[in-house]
Amino acid sequence: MTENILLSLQITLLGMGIVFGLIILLWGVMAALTALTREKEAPAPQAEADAPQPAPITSSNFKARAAAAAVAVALAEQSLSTAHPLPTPPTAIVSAWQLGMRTRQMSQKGKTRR
Amino acid sequence: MTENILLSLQITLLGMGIVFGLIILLWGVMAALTALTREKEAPAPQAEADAPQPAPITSSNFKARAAAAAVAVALAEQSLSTAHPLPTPPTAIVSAWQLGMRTRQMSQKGKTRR
Amino acid sequence: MTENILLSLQITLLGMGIVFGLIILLWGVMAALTALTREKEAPAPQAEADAPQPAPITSSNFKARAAAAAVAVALAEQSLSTAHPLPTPPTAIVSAWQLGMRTRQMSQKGKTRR
Amino acid sequence: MDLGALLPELLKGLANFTPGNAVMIAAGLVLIFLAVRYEFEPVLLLPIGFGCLLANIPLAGMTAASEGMMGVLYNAGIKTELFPLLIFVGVGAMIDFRPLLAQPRMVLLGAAGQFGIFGTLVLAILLGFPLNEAASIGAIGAIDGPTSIFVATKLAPELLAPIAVAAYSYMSLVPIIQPPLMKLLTTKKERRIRMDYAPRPISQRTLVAFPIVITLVVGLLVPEATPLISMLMLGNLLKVSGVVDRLSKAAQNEIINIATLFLGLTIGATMQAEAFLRPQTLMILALGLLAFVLDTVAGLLFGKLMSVVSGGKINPLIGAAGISAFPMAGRLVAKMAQKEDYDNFILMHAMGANTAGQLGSVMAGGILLAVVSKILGIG
Amino acid sequence: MDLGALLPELLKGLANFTPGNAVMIAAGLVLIFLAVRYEFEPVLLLPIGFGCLLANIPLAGMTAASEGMMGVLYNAGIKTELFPLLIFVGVGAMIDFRPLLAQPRMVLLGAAGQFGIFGTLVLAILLGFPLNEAASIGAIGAIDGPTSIFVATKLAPELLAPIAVAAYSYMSLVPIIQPPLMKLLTTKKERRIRMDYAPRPISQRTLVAFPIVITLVVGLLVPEATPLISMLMLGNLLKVSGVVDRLSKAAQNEIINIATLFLGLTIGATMQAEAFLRPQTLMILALGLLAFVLDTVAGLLFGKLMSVVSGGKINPLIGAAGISAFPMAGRLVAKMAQKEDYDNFILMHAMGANTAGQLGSVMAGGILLAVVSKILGIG
Amino acid sequence: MDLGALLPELLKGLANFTPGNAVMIAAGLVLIFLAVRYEFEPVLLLPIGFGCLLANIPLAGMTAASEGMMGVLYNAGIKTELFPLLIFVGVGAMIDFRPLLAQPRMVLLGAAGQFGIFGTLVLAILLGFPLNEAASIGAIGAIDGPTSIFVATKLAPELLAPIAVAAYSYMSLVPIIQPPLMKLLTTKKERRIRMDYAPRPISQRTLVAFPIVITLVVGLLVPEATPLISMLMLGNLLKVSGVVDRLSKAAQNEIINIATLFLGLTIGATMQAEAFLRPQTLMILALGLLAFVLDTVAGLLFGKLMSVVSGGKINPLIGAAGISAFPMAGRLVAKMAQKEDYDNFILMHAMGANTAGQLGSVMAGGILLAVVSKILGIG
Ligand code: NA
Ligand code: NA
Ligand code: NA
Repeated sequence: MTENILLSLQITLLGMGIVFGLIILLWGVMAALTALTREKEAPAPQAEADAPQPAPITSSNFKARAAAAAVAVALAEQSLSTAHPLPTPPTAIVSAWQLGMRTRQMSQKGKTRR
Repeated sequence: MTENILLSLQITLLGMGIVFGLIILLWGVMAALTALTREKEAPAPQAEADAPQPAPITSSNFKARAAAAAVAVALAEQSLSTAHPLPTPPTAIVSAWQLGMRTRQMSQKGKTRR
Repeated sequence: MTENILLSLQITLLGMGIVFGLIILLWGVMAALTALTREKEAPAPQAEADAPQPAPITSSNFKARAAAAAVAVALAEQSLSTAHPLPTPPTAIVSAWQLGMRTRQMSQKGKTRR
Repeated sequence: MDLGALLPELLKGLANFTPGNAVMIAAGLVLIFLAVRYEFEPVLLLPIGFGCLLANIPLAGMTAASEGMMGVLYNAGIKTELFPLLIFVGVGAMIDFRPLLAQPRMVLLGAAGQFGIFGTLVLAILLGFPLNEAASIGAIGAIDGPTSIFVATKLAPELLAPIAVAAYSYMSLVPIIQPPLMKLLTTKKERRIRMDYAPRPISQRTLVAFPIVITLVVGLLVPEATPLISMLMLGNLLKVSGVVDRLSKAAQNEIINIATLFLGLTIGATMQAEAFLRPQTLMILALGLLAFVLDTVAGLLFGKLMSVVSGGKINPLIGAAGISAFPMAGRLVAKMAQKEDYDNFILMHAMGANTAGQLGSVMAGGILLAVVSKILGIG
Repeated sequence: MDLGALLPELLKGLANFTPGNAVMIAAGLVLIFLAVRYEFEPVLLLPIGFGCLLANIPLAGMTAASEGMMGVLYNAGIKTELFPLLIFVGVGAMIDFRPLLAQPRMVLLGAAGQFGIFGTLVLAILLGFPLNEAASIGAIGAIDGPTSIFVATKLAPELLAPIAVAAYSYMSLVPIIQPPLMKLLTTKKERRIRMDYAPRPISQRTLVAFPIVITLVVGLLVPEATPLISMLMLGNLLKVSGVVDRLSKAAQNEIINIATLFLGLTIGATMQAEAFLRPQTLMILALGLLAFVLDTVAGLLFGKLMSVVSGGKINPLIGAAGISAFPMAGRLVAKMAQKEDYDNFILMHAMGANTAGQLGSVMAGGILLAVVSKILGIG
Repeated sequence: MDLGALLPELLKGLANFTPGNAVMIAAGLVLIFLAVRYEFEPVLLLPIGFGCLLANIPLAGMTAASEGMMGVLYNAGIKTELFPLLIFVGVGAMIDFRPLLAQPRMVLLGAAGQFGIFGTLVLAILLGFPLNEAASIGAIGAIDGPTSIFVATKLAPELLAPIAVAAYSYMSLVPIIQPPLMKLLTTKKERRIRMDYAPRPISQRTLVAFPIVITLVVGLLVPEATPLISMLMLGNLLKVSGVVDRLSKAAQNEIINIATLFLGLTIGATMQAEAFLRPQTLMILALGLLAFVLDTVAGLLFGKLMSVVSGGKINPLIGAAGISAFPMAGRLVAKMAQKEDYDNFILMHAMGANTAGQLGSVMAGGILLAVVSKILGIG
């Protein structure tokens, strides 16, 4: 019994160790992957780096962004409430989010830090 | 041979007996099922019981009902003529029928009995 | 080895012979098939035989036919460029083609022979 | 090696062609013709007919008994009874039990319409068939393909081909076989009877409980009927639950379509001349037709009885809808009533009786299986 | 032959009905109720519940161990592990790895959320389970149905039913189990932390390379995880490649739907009273719940650690999304954050952690399988 | 128990990795690259490439010879020939035979385009392959995946992997391989020949009769070709009959998609380094390419012959469409003709020749199988 418990603790240690090891390796792989493919398309990101700033927030486009946010929230809540077991992938939401939220988050960031 | 024939007659008797017995049991089960679930939603049927009479038939809504009937007939005939082996369920027809025909049948009843 | 080579040459002869034989038989079968079913619907083809000539080409309908041709070409090229492995059948193209091209080809024929 | 000597070898297929093959190929062509020209159950008769052609091409290895494709499918789906059961999942997802639940007494008509099963069993015994075969032939009287196939597979697999062919062919002949019987057995006055339709409202809860309760009640009382009834009810539950649209659609589409195609092909592939062309086969086809007639007659007579008992409130025609053959029989009955009186709508009552007939057929099939296998000491 | 003597024979089904059957039928009804009424993983709980009913109808021959339909499906898809793997192809085609690829460090959260697997293994050993069973119970902590089933089929098939039921039930209880733990372990201030989202642009090339590279790296290092991870990645590759729309749609529809329905039914059909109603089962269900809690706690604590290390730039809630249970956990986390601060959108981060949790779960399942089968000398 | 000692055990997968595995993984990646980047038959090359990766992950148990998922699928669908035959049902439902029926003489071009099969057989014998293998390699010249797989499975299953890979790869290389040959073998004047298109009207009756008659005629004369030709014709019958839309759509979608995915994966999973990396493989790939060239050359030369015989009314280019590779070859020919003369539309003629090539390929495959198995005394 004690032997078994010891064994199980060892398995836990070894298992979580390997899981973390593998996950960290994956991190590296993913970083390498994105880095490698970025190098190949160097010009585009470069251009993007020049203009990472969001468009200035005017009160006119704020409403539009707020509406987009509300839609995203509604979508997310709706998805949650029906508890899809095999849901449609969140891609649609993601794209909507990326379109509407990216600049928004950036400005939020400022506020949060204040 | 005679023995076999006797046996087959006995099987017929027993078989049809069980079929009828089971079907009557099913009748009871179905009645119980609808009764039980009705009790739980008592108010609604109660209200419906107060007003089972169809709306008075005026010549203006008669045409509409006739049209609905014609559509239902057409649908039914069409379905029959193509002899679907694995047909779409008759749900759609049913709903249309229920919407349009229920009050109608009731007035027909009066006529039939006259 | 030499024996094997001889055998393989014999197989080639026999195989291609049977392939051609079978294909010629198929030709006959197909001809018979279309002939038989044509006889059964004799009147229609008869009528068609009376008027096989295309409508006279006027400059007004020439443009329309040219447009139809362009569409057909575009469709064909598009299909080719995406290299469908399991493509939708070319039926749609065929019908379009038949509608628009048949008379056209006939007039082309004249030109080609000239 | 003389390749010239190969030619006769290569034409061995033609050399092995028998007159029986020719007859069966003609039969297959007739089935395909009926399917394509008259749309008699085409999703089944066309594959059955095509499978029949294949089984009668000598040395092609496309019979259900071979190790080729048809044999593989036969072992995978017919021997295991998977195909008929999967078809039932799809059928269940297409059935609407509301007309029946709204008028529970209609369920009685589903019992009467099974008489043909047992009546035919008696006749088959009279003709000298052993009990297991007679019972399988009787199962044609279920007028329900999967049930007939299920029973025959268990009791007399050697008769599967003619039984399946009869079951599906006659199902498709409903609009031809039933009307004369209806006219013969009912008066014009009876056919003109109008019926009340004041159905109880059916709650969602009832709709969901129904397939579950039916499965348990029938399953506990007639275990032999469990596979059939449970798959029918599973399909129905998938639909009415409203929470598993994906599965309901899969049942109504890919599952039933694939199972139907493969079932038809393999049933057809059992129709090899040597096995099929026997005097028995003609007898089975004749008995099957009789089963259909007996079902309809019993249904109509019971309809008349109910009409009398109810004081003329019931149109006896709906008795003919109690035979199963869902949903053709129900629609036909409604049409017949309308023919006599254009304003007479009994579609809902007929569909109620028709779904009851579907339930009754499955139960009767299970009971037949139970009784006969007990007598034969199989079960 | 006295047919009267047949009646008791015919009611044998009822006579064989045990109190255990009654209990299991009640359990099946509860599962169906949860599926239909509360939509808890209905595509799985409904078939599982229905299969459970069937398995407890005496003499019906519908248990997974029988030669009937359920036995056929069990041997075809569970014993061969085909069904869970096919489900993974479909799941893979539904996962979007862009949120994870855009923020690779999120992947760390997918490791922490696997602690429940091993923690539960220890507890199961403490409760006296042998190692193979303890490991299978631990696999419930993957909070991922196919992984749990895959591991249990390999190590302890006799426990498959309770493990599968626990895995799928608890997956569906995410919105009930996680929120209290989130509130308990995080402060309001932590939950209000907003997170940057300035993702690197993910090229099509990266998206295509990702599933291939993951398959190779994980496969070479943990061969036991290859079937699971490779089918998940295959599905993803079918989708992101953009050139095999047909196959991607087949994976997301017919393949996953059919596999899910059959998997649910057959898992349910293993829940026969005699096999299922043992004290072990209750322990397994309790341990499974604990596994879930341990996963969430470990995930949240690791989230807090990352939050501190990052200087408060990371909202610790996203740790709870690292448990797998894709995509419910990710959405729940985003919702919790928004509850505290309506303008706080961390959905993308949560989905990144959630897909990392999916990867982590599969890898942890494979590692568990590898280590335990090496110790037991199976592999 | 010393867990430290487990680590080397756990890395056994990596330890068993051979240079051969690396080569084959590279090959798999190339196939995936061709599929994704250039869309060369992606529905097949992508699964084949992915299956190849899996088969070369040591100890993962994902080879076609294992007892894992790939082995299960291999035994279920390749050994039984079910997958290629089901694919043919779908292909048949996608083919339109009207262009061929409208110009029956086009069928001759479908014979010439099969020369590569036999020419390659001779070359393979010259290179020392035994007859069964030489014939299987020749079958690559059918330029039709299912036919090649069907023949190879019967005659030389050990060569299945390279043959299938060659068959599908070269099918996708039509637009690269054929144009230079076309230009080489035809003059500009020949390529500019316009062709009449005054087709006979094809009745619905002919369309329905065609697949049935072809099945019977070919089946009776070449029983070995029956499985292939009959499934192709079944699919076509399902479509043209117009009465079984459900089945026709099932054939064109779920059936062909699932069979294609599984076929690709399992074919790929046969590409394990030890079995695949042999000098033979390179020879087979080279011979397969040659078969393609021989087919095209023979088709073009026969097209030229027909052109001369017809008094210049036939464009010899359409000979190149007689090789099968439906429908790419037909479209390519039409495009080539248009390149020379923008107003020259020979698409209908090319599609007629192309469908004839499809028929010819299947028949030639069956004849090859018949002749060779008779000589070897197998059939
Ligand atoms: Na019946
Ligand atoms: Na997990
Ligand atoms: Na060819």
